[in-house]
Amino acid sequence: MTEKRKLGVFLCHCGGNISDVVDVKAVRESIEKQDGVVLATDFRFMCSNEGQERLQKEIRERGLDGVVVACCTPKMYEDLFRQKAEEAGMNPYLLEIANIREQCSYAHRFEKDKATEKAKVLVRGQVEKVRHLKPLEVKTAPIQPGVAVIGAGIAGIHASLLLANLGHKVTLIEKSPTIGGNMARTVKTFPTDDCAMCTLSPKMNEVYNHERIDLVTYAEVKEAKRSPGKFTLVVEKKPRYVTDACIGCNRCTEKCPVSTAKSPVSVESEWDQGLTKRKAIYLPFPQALPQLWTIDADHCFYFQRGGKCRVCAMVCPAKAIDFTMKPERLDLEVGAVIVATGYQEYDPTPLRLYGFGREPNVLTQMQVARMLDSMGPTKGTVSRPSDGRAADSIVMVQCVGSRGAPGDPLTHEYCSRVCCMVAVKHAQLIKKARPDTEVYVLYNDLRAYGKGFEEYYVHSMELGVKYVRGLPGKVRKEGARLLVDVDDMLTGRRLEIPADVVVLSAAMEPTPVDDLLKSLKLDTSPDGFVKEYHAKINPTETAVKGVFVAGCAQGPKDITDSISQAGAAAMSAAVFLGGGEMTLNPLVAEVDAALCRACDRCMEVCEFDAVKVDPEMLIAVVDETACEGCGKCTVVCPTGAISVRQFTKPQIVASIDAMAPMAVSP
Amino acid sequence: MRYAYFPGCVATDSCGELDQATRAVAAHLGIELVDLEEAACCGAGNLQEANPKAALALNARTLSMAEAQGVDLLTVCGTCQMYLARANRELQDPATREKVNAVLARVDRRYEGRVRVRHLLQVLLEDIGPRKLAANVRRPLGDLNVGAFYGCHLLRAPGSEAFDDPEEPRRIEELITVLGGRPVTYGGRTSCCGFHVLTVREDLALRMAGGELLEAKAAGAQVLATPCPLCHLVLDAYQGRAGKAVGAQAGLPILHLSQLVGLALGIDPERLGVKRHLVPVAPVVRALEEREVLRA
Amino acid sequence: MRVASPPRRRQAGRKATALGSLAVRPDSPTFWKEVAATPGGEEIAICVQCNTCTSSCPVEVLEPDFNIRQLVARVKLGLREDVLDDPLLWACVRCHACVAHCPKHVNPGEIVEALRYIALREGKEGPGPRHAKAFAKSVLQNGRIHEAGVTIDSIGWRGMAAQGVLAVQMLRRGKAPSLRPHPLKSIREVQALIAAAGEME
Amino acid sequence: MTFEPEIAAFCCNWCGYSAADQAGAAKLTYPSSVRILRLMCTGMMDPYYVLRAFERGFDGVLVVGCHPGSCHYKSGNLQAADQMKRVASILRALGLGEERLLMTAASAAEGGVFADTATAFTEKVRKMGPSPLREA
Repeated sequence: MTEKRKLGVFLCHCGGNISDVVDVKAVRESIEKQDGVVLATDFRFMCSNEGQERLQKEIRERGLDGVVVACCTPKMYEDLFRQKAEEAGMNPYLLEIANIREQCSYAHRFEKDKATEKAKVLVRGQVEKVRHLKPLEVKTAPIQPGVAVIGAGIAGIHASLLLANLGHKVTLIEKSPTIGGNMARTVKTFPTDDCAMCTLSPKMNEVYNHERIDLVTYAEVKEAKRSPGKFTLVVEKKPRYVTDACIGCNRCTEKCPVSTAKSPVSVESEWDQGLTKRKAIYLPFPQALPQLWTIDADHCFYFQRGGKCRVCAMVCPAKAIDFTMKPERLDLEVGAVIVATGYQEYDPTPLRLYGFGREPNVLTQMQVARMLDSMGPTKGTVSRPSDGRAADSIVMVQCVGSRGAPGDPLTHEYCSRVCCMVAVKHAQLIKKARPDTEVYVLYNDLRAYGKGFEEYYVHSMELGVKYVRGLPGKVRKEGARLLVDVDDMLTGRRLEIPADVVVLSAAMEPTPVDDLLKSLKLDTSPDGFVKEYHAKINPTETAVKGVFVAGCAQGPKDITDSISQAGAAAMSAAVFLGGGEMTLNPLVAEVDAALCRACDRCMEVCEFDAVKVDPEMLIAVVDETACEGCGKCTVVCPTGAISVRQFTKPQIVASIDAMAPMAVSP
Repeated sequence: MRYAYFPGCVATDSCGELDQATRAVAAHLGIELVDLEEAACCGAGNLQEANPKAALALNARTLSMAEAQGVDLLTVCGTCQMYLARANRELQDPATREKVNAVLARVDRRYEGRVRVRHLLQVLLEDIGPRKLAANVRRPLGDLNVGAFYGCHLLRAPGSEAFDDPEEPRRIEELITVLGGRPVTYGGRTSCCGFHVLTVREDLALRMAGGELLEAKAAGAQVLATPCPLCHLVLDAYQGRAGKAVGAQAGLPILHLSQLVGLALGIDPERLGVKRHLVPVAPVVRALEEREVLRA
Repeated sequence: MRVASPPRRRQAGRKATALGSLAVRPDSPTFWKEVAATPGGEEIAICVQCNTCTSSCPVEVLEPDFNIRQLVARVKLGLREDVLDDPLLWACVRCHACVAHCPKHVNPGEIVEALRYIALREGKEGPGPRHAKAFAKSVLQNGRIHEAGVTIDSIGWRGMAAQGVLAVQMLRRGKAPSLRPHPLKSIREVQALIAAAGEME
Repeated sequence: MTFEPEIAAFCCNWCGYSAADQAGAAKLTYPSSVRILRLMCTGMMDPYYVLRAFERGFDGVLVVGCHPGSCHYKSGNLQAADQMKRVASILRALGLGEERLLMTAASAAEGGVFADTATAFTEKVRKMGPSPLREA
């Protein structure tokens, strides 16, 4: 039996909104008789200062240990009244609202007596519930300081800088030997035509030299476990076999036998998207950060052919080569994680009609970006890989691998957003460099939707770029050149466009990070990108508290949007980390250890990875930093061990009974 | 090496020589052909448009005949391969198969979906195999420039993408090489001969065929090899009218794969029906006979 | 760059009104649903008009008025009679190049199949329907195609005469298709099957 | 006096309850015998509450959650739908008939949907008459 309670009920007139319909006096008189109710009073405006003072006075004087305020929807003043009750010395979570305005007087204003009757029922229901409430403490939990940013593209770099400048300790983890990501490989950025490296390298240097950013390159997150207020990451740093003594003289790369004419092994340069070969010991690109050479053990003769070849070690003046380096394992504890793993370019080989992979002169936009780079493989001119001749006629094809059929495993159904502007950018860069080059862009819908995009698109027309509305039927060979069959909707003519080079605007697809996402318990949306908490209202957080997403990892976007999203993700992370403490929502699940049979049913239904069975104790433990209080677990738990505070079975059953026609006193 | 033989309609009527040649080649290579005299027409797209359900039922009946013999179905025509393979794919779905079997039951037949529909080209290259074929060559094609004309349906029949790349096929070229010939490639080898609009828009068919013939001629082809009697009919019988439509005669003899293989194997040209062609094949036959190698 | 198609003639197949206007009214907005319910037309709704099909079409190069993308667009817009009465609906050679290349797997070639099925069901006239009916008649009567019969039914004796010397050449070489049809011995079975197939839902 | 069915309406805080609030704010009416109980999510809707409501004399039980895909906790409403299907079979077994239980959805902006659903459901239960478990 619950012990003797001193409950107070405060009925609000709401200036007539309630009292014009509900006979407040009758409700008060019926409630007074209820067991445990030591006070039932009413007032014109409970939410006014005077109303609040009355509430506090009664709580203090009568030592009330439970209050029901019958007024408007709890969404309006529940917090206010609870705060006032706390100031008066009563535990705020012993106060409940009875909604007798929106859900009573407003809705039944033509049936005054029925509304009064209903008001009695609603108040009685809440009184019975309050009788079963327990006081709750609002706890706080420490949050591990520090943020891990996974992926050092423009998004990861920007988020890291903002957080570090805010004073947070950031660990920036990058899989490839250098930071910079895809942006560093694009020659210029639309629509401003800024040189990509000029805008990016200052940020790269700032990240590299920032005392609060710990840069971990050539490293992958092997495992990421979440525990209350903390993420424990296991990072494996692959060995570069080159020590810090390296002075960057490049002799090792010059002498390395791999990918030379006679070499049995040759490696396509990832940086140049396969246009050139690279040695086993290499620096991805001149402004790479950190400025450290790396030995690719998969292709290096020393590792692959019995350790005989030591050419690089012999020629190295700084003796910086060390074949004995081992992978390093780094254990990292952080409060928040930002996933900024970016995108990779779609491989158009499955689309046989375009001939990528079969015809050497069929390229992708990223390969053309590398060609347009003055330091790139072709020193800035787009030329035919078959014979190196500069291309006089270039045909670009849009939507390659994007806007595909639903459920088609070979292509993506989404639009990759940026390829139209990339094509316009490359087309006008080519026209500026070699004006008499013929450039055609074959498109379905040219999507120049952003700020300055239309002007950029129209400017390219002024430079003589030709736009053909229609995707091609086939790219075929005609002697040394290619021939593109396309029907142009604008002129209604069927064209056969001779082309030295055909450029496919290939889709953006997510970088393969399935293991990382699995260990972070993140799911992906149908298009394969990281699933944000809510596509419209919350695109930077994820379902896992403390994990944020930024940049192309969450979906195709251009550099501008990546930076804005990185800023938002950084701010969300900063807010989440707060002052190192996290106030916990008290209305979450808790486990009665005596009843728990460790059957895992709660764990199976929990969407927020918030409950786990402790292997030693064999009792389910709720991680109050992750639990959202939805209560799914309470329904599947066979013994009723787990319940959500203030929504326990006894409390809900009490209000059902109180409101039921055959009211049975508890 | 036993197949249910489905020659189709044109290969046993106006192009009867192709049925003759196929039987001669099969006998020569030890392939047993089980005749399906009672098999109905594959629909060739026309019946699929006029009465799709009947087309599916008739093809299911043909497939059930082959299944009854426990053998795969051999076609020698691109269009038959397309529509029989398409029906076969639809019949892999259990619900559709049950529906069709309910109809087949009226004529006490049933199809379980176990038959594979295979074209002569697949059988020659995959089941017989290049080595055995080469060993049987008595008249190597020598320095004869042979152009392949794939036509459209064989490349786009369901399941054909596993056998050959529909955009840049090379299987007929492979066959020509195995037979000792010199394959010649040209742009039009994978486009369409226009047979299916011959009675509706003959001008289109003639201009298509005419264009492709000239392209093959320009590429140096001396004879064309095609896997389909419909292309064979248009390219050979209508070559004169096609030439008029595009203003130049190609004068290219046309051989169906069965005839090309037959000649290479040393089979008597009479039995390959080359006399029935409108564009004389005699010069090709003479060139081959001079270099005939009488192997033991 | 060679422009492959000749200048555009008056849109064949479009009926001019008394005043000579070629304007058409979108008279049946749910026409696309009807096509989507017909075998082959299932995926018509998601065509985004990217024109890959027309760029792959061997007919459009020679007959610019036949534009498969435009045909699909006319269906989606609801121009039912404009599509079903168009003689060019029968100019498609069924080569399936468009089906192979369509990025959305809308199978434009099979949409033509569906449209022809609807046109035949509604008794449309013209060389195309005539050939289809002749073909179906031959299958019904012989189980297989009697080439001579189908050709004569399709293009008539006047059409045969227009073949000129071809018929004679084929006769001389014994290549002429047989004038007498050879129905299958089991033609009854075929006819029963065709009838039964009709009831299959 | 016509029979006034008593309905227990379990509404989720984010959608159902807000829809009821919006109905009131828009001055839409629905029968007063609909008694609303607030849950944080229909995911915590336990079959026991339905049985308890009927045992205590309610003539009908209404569960109003979020539309699929817009649950604040991702899939609470989906679990509720499964649970309610299970309890419907129990109601059938008890002879109460599953029509006395309705699981539906109304977003925070669909006050009208809430009012109409509440009215229609109450009418349906009125036609079915009082719950067999009710004393005379």
